[in-house]
Amino acid sequence: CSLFRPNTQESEQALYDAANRQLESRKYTLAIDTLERLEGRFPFGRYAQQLQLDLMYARYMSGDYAQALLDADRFTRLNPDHPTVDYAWYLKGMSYYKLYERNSGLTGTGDLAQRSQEEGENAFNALRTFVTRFPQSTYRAEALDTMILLKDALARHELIVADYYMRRDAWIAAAERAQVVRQHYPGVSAQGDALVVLIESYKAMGLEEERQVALEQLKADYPEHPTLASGSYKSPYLQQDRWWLKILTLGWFS
Amino acid sequence: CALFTPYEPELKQGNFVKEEQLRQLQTGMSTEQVQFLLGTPMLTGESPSDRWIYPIHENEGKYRHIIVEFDNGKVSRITRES
Amino acid sequence: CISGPLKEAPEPLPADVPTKAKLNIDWWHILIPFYTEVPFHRIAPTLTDRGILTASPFGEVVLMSPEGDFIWRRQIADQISAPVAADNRQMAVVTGNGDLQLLDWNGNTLWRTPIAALATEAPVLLEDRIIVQTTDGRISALERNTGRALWVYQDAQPELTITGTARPTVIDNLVVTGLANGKLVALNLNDGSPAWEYRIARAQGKTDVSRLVDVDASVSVVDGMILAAGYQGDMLVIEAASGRVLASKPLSTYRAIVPGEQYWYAVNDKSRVLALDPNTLDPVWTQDQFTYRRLSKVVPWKDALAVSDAQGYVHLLDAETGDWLVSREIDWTGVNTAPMVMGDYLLQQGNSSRIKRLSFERRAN
Amino acid sequence: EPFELSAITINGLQRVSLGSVLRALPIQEGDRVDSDNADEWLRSVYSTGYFSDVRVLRDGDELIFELTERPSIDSVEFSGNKTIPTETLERVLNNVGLAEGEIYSQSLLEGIELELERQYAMQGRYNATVEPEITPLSLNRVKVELDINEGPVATIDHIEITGNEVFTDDELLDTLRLRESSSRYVFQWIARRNRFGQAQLTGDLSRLEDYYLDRGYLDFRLESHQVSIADNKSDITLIFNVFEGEPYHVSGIQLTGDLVDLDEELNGLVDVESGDLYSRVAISNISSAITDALGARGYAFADVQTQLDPDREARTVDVTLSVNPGKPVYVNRIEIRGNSETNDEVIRRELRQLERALVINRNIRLSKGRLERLGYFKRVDIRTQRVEGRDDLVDLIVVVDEATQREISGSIGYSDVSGFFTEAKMQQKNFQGKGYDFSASVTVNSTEQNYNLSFEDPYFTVNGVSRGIDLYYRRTDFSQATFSKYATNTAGGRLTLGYPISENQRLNYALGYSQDELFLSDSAPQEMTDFKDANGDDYEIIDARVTWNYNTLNGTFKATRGRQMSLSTEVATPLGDLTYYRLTGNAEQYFPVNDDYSFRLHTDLGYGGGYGDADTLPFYKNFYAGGVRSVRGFRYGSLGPLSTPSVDENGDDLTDPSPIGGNIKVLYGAELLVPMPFVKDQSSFRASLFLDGGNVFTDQCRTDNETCQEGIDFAEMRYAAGVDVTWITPLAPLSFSYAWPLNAQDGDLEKNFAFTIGLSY
Repeated sequence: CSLFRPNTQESEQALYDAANRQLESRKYTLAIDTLERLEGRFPFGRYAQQLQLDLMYARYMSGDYAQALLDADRFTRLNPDHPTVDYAWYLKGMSYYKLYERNSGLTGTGDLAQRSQEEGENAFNALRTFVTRFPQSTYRAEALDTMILLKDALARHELIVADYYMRRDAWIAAAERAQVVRQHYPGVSAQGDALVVLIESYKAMGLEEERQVALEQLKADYPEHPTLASGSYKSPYLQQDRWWLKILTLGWFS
Repeated sequence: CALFTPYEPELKQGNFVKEEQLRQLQTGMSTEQVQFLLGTPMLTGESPSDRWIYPIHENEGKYRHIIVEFDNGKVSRITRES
Repeated sequence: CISGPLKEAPEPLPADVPTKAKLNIDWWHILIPFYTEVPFHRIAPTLTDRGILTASPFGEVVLMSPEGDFIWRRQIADQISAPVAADNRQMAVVTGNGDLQLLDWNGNTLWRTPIAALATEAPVLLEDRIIVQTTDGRISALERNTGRALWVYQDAQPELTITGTARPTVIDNLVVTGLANGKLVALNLNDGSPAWEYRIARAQGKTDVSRLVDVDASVSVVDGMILAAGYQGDMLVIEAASGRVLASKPLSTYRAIVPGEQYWYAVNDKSRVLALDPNTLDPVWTQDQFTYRRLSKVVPWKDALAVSDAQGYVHLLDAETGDWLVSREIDWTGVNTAPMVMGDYLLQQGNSSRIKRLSFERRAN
Repeated sequence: EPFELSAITINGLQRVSLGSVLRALPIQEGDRVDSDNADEWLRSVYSTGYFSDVRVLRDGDELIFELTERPSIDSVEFSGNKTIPTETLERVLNNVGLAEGEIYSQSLLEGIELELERQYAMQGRYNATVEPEITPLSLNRVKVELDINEGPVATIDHIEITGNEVFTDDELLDTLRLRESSSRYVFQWIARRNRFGQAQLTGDLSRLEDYYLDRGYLDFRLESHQVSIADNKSDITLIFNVFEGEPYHVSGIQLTGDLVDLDEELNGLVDVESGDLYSRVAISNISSAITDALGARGYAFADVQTQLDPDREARTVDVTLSVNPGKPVYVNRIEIRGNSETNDEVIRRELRQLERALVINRNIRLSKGRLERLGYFKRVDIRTQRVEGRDDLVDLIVVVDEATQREISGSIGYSDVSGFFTEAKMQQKNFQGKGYDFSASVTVNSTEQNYNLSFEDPYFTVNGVSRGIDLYYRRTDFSQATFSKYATNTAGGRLTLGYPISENQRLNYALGYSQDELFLSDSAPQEMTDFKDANGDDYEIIDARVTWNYNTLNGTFKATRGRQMSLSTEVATPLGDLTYYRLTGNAEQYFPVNDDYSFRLHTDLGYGGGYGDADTLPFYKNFYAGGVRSVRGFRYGSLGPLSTPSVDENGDDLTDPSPIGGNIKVLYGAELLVPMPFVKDQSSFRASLFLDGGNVFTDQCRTDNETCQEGIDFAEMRYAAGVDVTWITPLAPLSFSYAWPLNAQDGDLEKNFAFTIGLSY
């Protein structure tokens, strides 16, 4: 019943063109099958490296980020100086980013900065290597946008943890988390908030000199920060919740 | 009253420095000597290169700081703030 | 999960056991009161001019008359791990706790010395010393009247060995024995220095089991020739005086080669009985009715051959042709020692320390 | 003689890229090269490992490399492996480099065979053999097939110890993990301890040494040990030859080194004095007590060295413990990993260790226990990682493996309590990752319609005061299910505030209001009719409840270690129509046997009564016994005192007496948790063999009820044994138990089989 056997004379070219058509028409799972057949039959053909790139792209687009990540990583190892190896680096970074994005839960409402940052850091580092190693790559712009997004989420994570530590009177831990934001994530919108955390921490620890330095910096770099809205600096946070008031009023006031 | 105050685990934070280590600290010491004697300062502060802050958390929110200031690599001033 | 079948599983005896001879049990005793898990299975009787001397694994030494009446019984230790060695002066016992005791004939202990390992074969009593081989691969010589160690020979032991050791044989002033690492060694009796040694088997293969090369069979001596063989190795015929190898032939066995009137009898590791032509070492006949039943060494008995097996049976074969004459179950818990010829009778001790005297007569058909 | 290299051409490349070959070559186009160091070029290309043959020839001042690539592996297959699963074998091969797509080499394969046979020998399978089969395929690829024959398992036939005078063979054999096949060890067939394994042997050698050194025999030596196998290749004999020596006594014991001015506290920990028998375990207990004490003060990497100075003649030993506290170590950052559905704060707030603070090992252990008790995670690991370049800073990495927290289940099931039931239930633990527990459920069955809404925030305030709100409406009609002929409707709510009063103790205060309505059938027993005459048929109850709870279990659905106790008093206050009180208490303690088995003892006690103008507990607030959460094997509520039937006008009973529960509850039992056979992932299974016991009693007998006895009567206790399996899968939570009543008396209603199947989607 050779009727059902795939027609073996399909030439390498025909298979590759079929795969391209499927990719264009966004039928990614179909494209994956064709590319895998192409790889099986012509592992060293003309398109040996090219089909690997298409395969990882198809897997990425079909949501199989973990496999796309593995393919991209192996490609950068085996073909370090392939002309379009920059795409593999780029795809590795983006796959990590997509895995990080999954942390926002099924409904996508979860805040990335609240969840595990491991994939986020991997994504940021992979993209940074890509950007520094391939300055003229065509994907540079997309990578930079994603990096900004990542940097913002990672910085916000630091401040969320700092906020918790402030509510627990762990002022040293809160101050250090804010320092991480100032050193590792320059130019992020959260810089101002980091300074406010430092001001509050120094005040609580009685380090007046440090507090002044941080306040000057806030006024100089972020004059429009909400805490300065009323002309002079006003500590933004409620004194952390007075637990007995919260219990008596069953949560209305805290 | 006891029945309605929740148990607060008394969690330590900041540096742990012993009196006799403090006695050995004097001006003129190099940064390596201070690092070996007191360990790593837990608070980075605003000018970490020449002003090391060792925050010591007594209890109930009271802090006692040891601040070591350096002048081109040598300890110039030691202040104890309570 | 079930594991694979034992490759060398013994088949049960066929129903129609031949009756070319009649094997009857004259008398039998059981030395331990009830069947319990017996730690040592290699205890066999020793013939002495005062009677049959044997022991139970739980430390009782027993002297019996050839007709099976007890002459005396004495509890010597908690456990006894090997047959009792005796000569006209004293007797020597090795215990399960790693001691060697020398006793006089009415059972009083003369001295007791630790040998720091287990002995599964009887010590060898000599004029002024006692030779004992232990499971850790050592051969020690102890001074006869004090038990002080004179010399100890130790060779490297492989990780995994076959349970049990060879029993040293003393020829002129050479102690000849097999080791667990596949060597046959001859030591000078006075100082234990090696006179000569031969490699009977060389360990190859990948698993510990396939690399087993123990020479656990004691050597036999006939007309000044030493017959030795080991597992997965060669059979060697060595001239006792010179130590020269006269002949060798591949033969893998756990048991000693026993010279008979006409042939030399061997049991290979698949438990096939072979009658070897002494000149060519080629098998004249083979008897493979008892394959994989883990036979003991072959013991010529009158005009027949007696052999026991691990299932607890004693079989008789015709010495001339190897035909299977008769089989009989001696100890359902199993037998790990060879039968012992006592004149017209045969003594067989089983794992549960049952000791039986057998006699047989041919059927005229 | 050297020449100008004009060009390099490489032939024979298939899978490997030109770039990686050029980079491996020490020479480039344009160098001045000398042809007699050609073999160095060849070796550098060969060392990449991609090529089986490398040749170079010179054409003018051009170099031409002829390379043949090693075949790549197309597929690796196993056959005949039963005890070691294929994935484990693949993992062993992967990290040695024998996997699909990698380069194949013959030497690698021999290494693999040896490794696999060694793995089997470790499990006592001495006869295992591995036959490799290599089939070349087109395009320079090969197929690797490994045919494994595992062979029979070598089991231990006999273990002998020689040279032991002081301790008997049996005493020493009990300390070993390896056991003879015939030993009387109870769990013999489960633990397979008669299987010989090299790892267990090495463990046993040190256990034997420990046994002697812990009892003062400093001179103990293990002279030699032999492992031998019988000629049937499956019975193993182990022989240990020991030298005991004489027992030693401690002549002196002192602490040296830097005691960080904690001298009296640390010296106080030394509970061995001179003259005592030397014991290595006593000394190591002291040194770990010292390291714990130092650890609690921030010296996380403190270390205590023991020096022994024996005096052979006097059989005494002088012990010196030199204490090296090391530097105080601080936590730099705490990273939380694996929480893709839980917010960072929900985990961080359970930790008892702050950032930029001293490392306190005890607190880190506490934190792990607290996270496990949250019930949100299947597994929790906390590991410390050095900050490079710093010897006094570590980062804490908290890795959690989240369990399914969302359970929107509609289940149609059958349970012996209520026959067939349909239940729609939405339970969301860790709601939106914020740590709230929220559940709304509707249960409808023949005896009960139950609508329940509950919401709990465990961290209502930042330091752990919890607030819980429950609202419920329940219509029960017991006429079908049990025997008492009555029905109740109740609607109400309860507010609970929970206070942590120590690391694992909590105190909960609750205020509840409920509105109950009672319906009696005309043949209801006198207890019910008297109650109705006294209190009418609807009542408002305002109850106050105080519960104390102590919990150190290491999990919620499937704990294997720790203890849990709770005492609760529920008082219906005079503000309401009924005044009664109920004191209940339960406790359970786990005794882990090994990592698969755990033994559990549990008890559940209760007492209730009326106060003020009511002198008895309302009958519908009685405790019941029998059925799922009490003595399995008996119908729900079928045990305990019987009611006094009402009498019709000419004095004969309307119905026969039926169980009505009691105001005293005594339940207890034991359970052995066992791994579920034939299942790999045990985390969603809980299988156990149980023995339940207990009953309910009363001390409020009516005078005219002659069957009623007051007080607890142990003869009336009912016992049942059986097996219970709970399987929580996201798809279909199922619980099934089969029990055999052991001492059912006549009149008891047995119920062997109880199961509930849910279908959650």
